[in-house]
Amino acid sequence: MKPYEIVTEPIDPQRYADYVLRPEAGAVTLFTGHVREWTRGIRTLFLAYEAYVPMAEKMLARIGGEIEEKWPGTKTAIAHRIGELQIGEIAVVIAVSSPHRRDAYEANEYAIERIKESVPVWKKEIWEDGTEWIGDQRKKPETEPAPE
Amino acid sequence: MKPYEIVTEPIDPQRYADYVLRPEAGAVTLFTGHVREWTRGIRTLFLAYEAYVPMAEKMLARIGGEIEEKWPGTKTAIAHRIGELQIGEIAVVIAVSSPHRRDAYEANEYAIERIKESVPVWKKEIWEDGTEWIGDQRKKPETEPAPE
Amino acid sequence: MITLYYFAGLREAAGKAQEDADLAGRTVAELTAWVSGKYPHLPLDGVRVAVNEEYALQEDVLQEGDTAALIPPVSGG
Amino acid sequence: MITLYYFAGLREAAGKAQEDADLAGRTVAELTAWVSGKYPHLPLDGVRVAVNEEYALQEDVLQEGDTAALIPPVSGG
Repeated sequence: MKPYEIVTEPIDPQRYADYVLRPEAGAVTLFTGHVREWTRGIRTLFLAYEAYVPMAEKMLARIGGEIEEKWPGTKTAIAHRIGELQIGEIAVVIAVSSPHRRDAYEANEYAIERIKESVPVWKKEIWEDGTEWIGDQRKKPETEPAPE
Repeated sequence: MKPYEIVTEPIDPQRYADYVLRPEAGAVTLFTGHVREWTRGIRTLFLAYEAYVPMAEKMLARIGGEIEEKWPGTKTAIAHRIGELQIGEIAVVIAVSSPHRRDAYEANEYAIERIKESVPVWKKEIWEDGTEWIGDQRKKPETEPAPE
Repeated sequence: MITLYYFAGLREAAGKAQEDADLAGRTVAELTAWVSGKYPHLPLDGVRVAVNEEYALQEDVLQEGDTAALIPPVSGG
Repeated sequence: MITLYYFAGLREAAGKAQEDADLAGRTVAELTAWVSGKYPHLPLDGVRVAVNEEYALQEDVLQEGDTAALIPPVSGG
């Protein structure tokens, strides 16, 4: 396991939580983004992610570095899965530990926001109505992301 | 497993994450509060929690109800462990799932704040300097909580 | 008769976890005064009272068979 | 010569994942214009360019042996 990685196999979130835990950490936040079946009444049948893998891993590590600078004392691990995913499966995991809980929440949310704006990973979805769509998930259906 | 419980055995956080996951959930946040060894240079040797168990479980369930009202579509599970805990062990776990990530972060942080102000659980610590202390953790050492 | 519970530091200071007290018909404020009179050394600062596992108001009246608990400042999490 | 990568919808629209292009010495803006000229149907709206796995500026100049990637709007997470 690398602390910042793109993986093709199912993600075990606990490994990332264990990785960031240290004796001086009082708080661990673990975020998992899952493939969602329903978005505004449209059913997702199939979903696959692709990435520009070396650049994506470099960007994940950079986000981790930004976090350790902004919230000193935190430790972070992030993984994103690519390939075909089933409903409910984990696409992304973010683990952050810190001495105090506030930092662990803030840093974790910062990570997912940064991933969504900068890490070269793309989602391809096939909807129940037959349409297929690649790219910025905020565009369809309407203004809501699917999945997280 | 109950969704809102006081337990005496080690906590497996994944069980609570699994409990809240549903096909319409795109995001799960999992918070774990751990026994921290060092707080402002003072070492914790021993830590035990006690609770007014039936009231504590009732308060945890109420916090879950508040969350489901404030953030519709979320699902929550919370457990607090009592008894003697070792450094690094989990004292509290909070799992929240929601269709969208923002709610999962906010609701999770709301839960820990509410627990810390209202749930009848008490911590007893023995510090390396020999002092013992029970009660509001914000009072010693100085203004900082230990552990989360 | 009501049952009164002591927790954490209050239990250690009172030297007991619970006792029965003849406080039915009295208010929560009167209960606290009764405890304070019986155990003058008890640190009651910031202590809340729960009646039947719910936080109670000072003016709430205790009923026969109630359980009341003295809740020192909590420190879970 | 530089190596040019196409990802996601751009790969599908271009019908290829990568190609070599004689763009050493040209800027990132010129690279985009070259792609747009060769594949007029490519949706280049919101596309960023990465050079050697780092987001590049429009005025950055490509060096012999660089790898450049067209990064459509990302949708991870």
